Amino acid sequence: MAEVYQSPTVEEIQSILKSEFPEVEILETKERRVKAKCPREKSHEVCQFIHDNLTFEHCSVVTAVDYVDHLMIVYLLSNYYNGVMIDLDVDVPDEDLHIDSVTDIWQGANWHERETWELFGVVFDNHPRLERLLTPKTYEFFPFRKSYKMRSQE
Amino acid sequence: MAMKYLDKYPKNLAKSLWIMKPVWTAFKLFCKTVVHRPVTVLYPYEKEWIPENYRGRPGLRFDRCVGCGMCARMCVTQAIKLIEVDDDNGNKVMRPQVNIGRCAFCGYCAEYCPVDAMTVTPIYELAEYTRYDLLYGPRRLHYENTTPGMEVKLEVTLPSDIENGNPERRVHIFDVDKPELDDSKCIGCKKCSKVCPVEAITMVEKGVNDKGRPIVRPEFDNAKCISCKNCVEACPKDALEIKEVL
Amino acid sequence: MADSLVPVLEAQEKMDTDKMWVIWGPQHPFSHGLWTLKLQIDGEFCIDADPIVGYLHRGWEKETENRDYARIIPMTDRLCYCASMTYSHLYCMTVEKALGIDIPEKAKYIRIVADEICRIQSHLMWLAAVGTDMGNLTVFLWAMREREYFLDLNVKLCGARMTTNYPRIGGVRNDTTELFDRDVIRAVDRFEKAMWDIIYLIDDSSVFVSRMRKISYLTREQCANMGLTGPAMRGCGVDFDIRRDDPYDNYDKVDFEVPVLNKESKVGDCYDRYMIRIEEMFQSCDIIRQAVDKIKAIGKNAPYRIKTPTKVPAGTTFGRLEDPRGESIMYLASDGTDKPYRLKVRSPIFTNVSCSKAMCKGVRIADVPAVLAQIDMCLGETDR
Amino acid sequence: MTEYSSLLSWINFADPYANPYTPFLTDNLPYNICYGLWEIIGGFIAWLINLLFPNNVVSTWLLDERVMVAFALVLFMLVIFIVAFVIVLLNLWMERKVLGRLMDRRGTMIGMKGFLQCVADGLKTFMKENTIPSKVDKMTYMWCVSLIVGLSCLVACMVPLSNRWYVVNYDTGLLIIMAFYALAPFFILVSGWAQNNKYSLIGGLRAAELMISYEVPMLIIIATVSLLAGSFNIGDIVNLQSEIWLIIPMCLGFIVFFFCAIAECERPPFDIAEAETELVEGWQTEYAGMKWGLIMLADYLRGSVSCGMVAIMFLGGWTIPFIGGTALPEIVFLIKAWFVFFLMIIVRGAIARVRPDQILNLGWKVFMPLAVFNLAIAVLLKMGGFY
Repeated sequence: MAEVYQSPTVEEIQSILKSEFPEVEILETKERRVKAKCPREKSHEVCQFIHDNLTFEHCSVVTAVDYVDHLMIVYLLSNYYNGVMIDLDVDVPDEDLHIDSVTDIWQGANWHERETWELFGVVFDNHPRLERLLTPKTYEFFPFRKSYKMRSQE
Repeated sequence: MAMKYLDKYPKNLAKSLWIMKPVWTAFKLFCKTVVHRPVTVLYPYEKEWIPENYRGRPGLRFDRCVGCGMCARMCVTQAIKLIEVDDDNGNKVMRPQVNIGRCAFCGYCAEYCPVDAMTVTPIYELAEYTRYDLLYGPRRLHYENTTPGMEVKLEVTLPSDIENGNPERRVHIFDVDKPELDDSKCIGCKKCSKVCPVEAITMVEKGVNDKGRPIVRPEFDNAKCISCKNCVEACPKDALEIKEVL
Repeated sequence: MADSLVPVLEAQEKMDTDKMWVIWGPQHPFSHGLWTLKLQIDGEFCIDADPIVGYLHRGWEKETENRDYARIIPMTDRLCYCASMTYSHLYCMTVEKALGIDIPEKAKYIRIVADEICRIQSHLMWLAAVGTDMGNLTVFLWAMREREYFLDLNVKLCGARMTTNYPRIGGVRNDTTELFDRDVIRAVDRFEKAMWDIIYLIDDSSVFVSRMRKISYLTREQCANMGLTGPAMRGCGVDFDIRRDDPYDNYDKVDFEVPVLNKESKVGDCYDRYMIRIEEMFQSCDIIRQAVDKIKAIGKNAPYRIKTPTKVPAGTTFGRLEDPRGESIMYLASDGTDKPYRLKVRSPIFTNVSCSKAMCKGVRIADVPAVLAQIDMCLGETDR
Repeated sequence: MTEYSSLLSWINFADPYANPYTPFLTDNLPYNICYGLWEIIGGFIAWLINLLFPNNVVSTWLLDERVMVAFALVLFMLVIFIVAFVIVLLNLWMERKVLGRLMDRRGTMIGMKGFLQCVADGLKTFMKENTIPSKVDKMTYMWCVSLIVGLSCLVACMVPLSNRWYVVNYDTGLLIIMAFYALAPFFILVSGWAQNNKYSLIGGLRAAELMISYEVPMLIIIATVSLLAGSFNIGDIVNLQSEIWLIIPMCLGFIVFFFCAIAECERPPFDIAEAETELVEGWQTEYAGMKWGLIMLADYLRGSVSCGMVAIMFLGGWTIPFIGGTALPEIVFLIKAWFVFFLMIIVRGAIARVRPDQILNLGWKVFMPLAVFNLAIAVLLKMGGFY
């Protein structure tokens, strides 16, 4: 495997990601920020690479945005050595809401994934404990989807 | 820059196996508070000083209010509702009524009031026996000791001013944004002129159309306009739009 | 591993003793708010913990999709009553990033002052909670007394004690009021003196220190991997502070130290996590002094709030800020209207409380409040 | 006519003066007060009845010496209890005020500088509904409260306030007080089990753990003191200190006994049995209303006993060195006891709750050797002929 970078700069991240994963699309780079897009099948592999080789030890956020026809899973990953953050977007089609869990890479993603599942209905495969966290256990709908209207929105 | 606390602590454990210092510190404060008064105040009898910009319940200066409904629109919790009341001359006017039970005390009504009729007041003792008593009508909202310091100014600097090297100029946000008419959409229904609280809109005849009927178009008196967006909301054809000046 | 309890636990496992689940909460004196901690205990030792949150879930993020941008700011105050200023700041910063605008210098420094006041008062609230959790009410009341002076500063600044509603998109609500500089410096000076009384009460007391020392060891790798952030993380050797390493507003122009302990050993205990916060309060005082000087230098008539468009262009962006409790992030997806399409809040406590299993493992029951006090529980932002 | 006097022989009183430990001797002040009081009250009633029915037997019976003594005894019990109760209320008031000032607040403010707050609290708990959880072991649940409160009242009444204000003047007075005093943790353990609640169970177990850690050094200190005095009689121990207080030769013993006394009445920082943040209220979790109020009262009764014991054993009781007895020895004693209680409050305000294992360590590794060392000093002193 490639060498380990402890504190990669934005340019390094860009070039390394491009060379290692041609599927990954770098959308935007700013100061200390990289925004990338990744196909769903590769997401776990890319995350593992970012954790192991680019030393992104901390997964800040796993969340989703509901774009009605598809859901966008967002990973915000941060490096503790230089403060660079990667915003990794993964599109999940609405018909097949499955994505690999990254809990085995970052334990901190555990609750974020649980929360995303209960609010959006994205199933994280291989998650150790995909249960409802914030909402009551009796809920059978996913309240943060755009299809779920609040009383004041009706 | 040095660490103030971490330079002295942690001490080594053998030295800190000792409880005399905390006991002595506590005893010192005991002696101090026996001689002087403790810092607490006897609340119903003594009260702490509060500045005049304190955000208690909203206050209303009835004579200044124009009934534009900006407070009701900006209210975060929908606590404000416009109700019809008699003014001093016996005319029916729309004035805000505040449900203190819902109020979040954010001060937005005072901040976004175009004429500074809404103010914040330093009244925070608002307990009542029934929920109905929590409804503050326009007259009840009046607070006699209103000072200029209780007004919340919404004065901003335009980014264009900063670029032009004139950063000290501050404008009231309601002085710059004016409604603009999309002439092709307008049907001349006069709704905008009816809802305008300051009568800044006059309907002007601009010739006749094909059928010989007069074409009526609103005309805005920018000096009077307080950019409250009532006309924009009332327009049935979305012909009006607030043009933001930046 | 420096954990001295491991052999004890192993010995107990061989003894085949009965294990018992004790459920703490949702209404329990140690839980500052509504949450449940299920503890599996073996004699006096905790061997497993399972935190349950969600009693306060209000659908905050969904609710924001229904409001225009300006009317979300008072809602951000309600995320956490102690860190209301930082959350409003974070929200405004995120929207400003999405709008692509730069706010005036003066507003940046005022925000720094407000943020650090908020940090000090939040840490004092935490210190008070530590006092009660350890069974000493004196610390609680002394810390609350100090906190009151900073809440008074909030009142002078914006008219409210806790739900400040002060930062605005494009600046701050109002300029600093008359004599605010003087009041801030006075409050900070007297705080730095008065704080030593509380420190004598805690750090010179063998009881306090021995209760926090040598329990609940966490390694650097664990912290980073589990997502434990904030002072708790810095006590365990992670040398990272968003204010310094990923600066926002004008934090790169003020000079301050980030207290980090156990940089070499990379293992920290409960007492290390405690000490970081105390030092952070002193550092905040320094930051406040510098920022107040800068505000004075900028002058009275400088702009403090600029006008911003009400509609945010489509796209996604996020802001990141060092909350008193850790790393908080707001992720904003906008669609070109005047209402956010999705606003996600990453609250530090939400992740920190999920680490309570690792923190509680192997400690005695009597230590659990002391250990969990170090993550400074706040349920408003956890459940959102 | 003479048959009427046989009424007295139906109710067969033992002769009080035949008992060598009788409190009804002339030097017992509360008893003398009660006797005098009953002479007035009983005499008035007898006179009243005699006025209505001249030469009746009830008046004669009331004025009989033995009957007078019996009624005076009832009054005596009341007086002793009420005095102990008022002392406890004063303790409670002092704790609230001192703790308040120490924390930079005012403490209670209702009536007489906050003294009437205790009365208000007592009334409030009295008004509360008597709730008993459905799954508790009702018998033990109820009985434990009675026993804990009863024992505490008994001990509080048994502490003498001076050489003329006491209940019994046994030769083994100190031992008996300590024996009754040490009984309560057993009932705490039982009641913790009876409540069918995990918090209470842990609390009860901790009470037992607490007891085994402090009881032994405490008894060693008591043995040391009685060794010096040559008797368990409280009066002898006080007389021993007529020239020099025992705190000076035995300051180690004083420190150990002071902390053990705090632990004995389960006051913070040794309140691990009811540790609030961990165990809600520990073994008191399921008690509500008046039961809880009585338990709190018992706590403070035991607190006042602890202070009294420290004052008797180390601070010279009701005597002042070189002056000896004063006109009001009770007040001297109470001032000393309140000073000890004041120290306890300061300690409570200054330090945090100690962990159970730390208490065990403290009891067996620190207090126990210190107590034994103290005993050695006492033996040396005794051998040197100082005592």
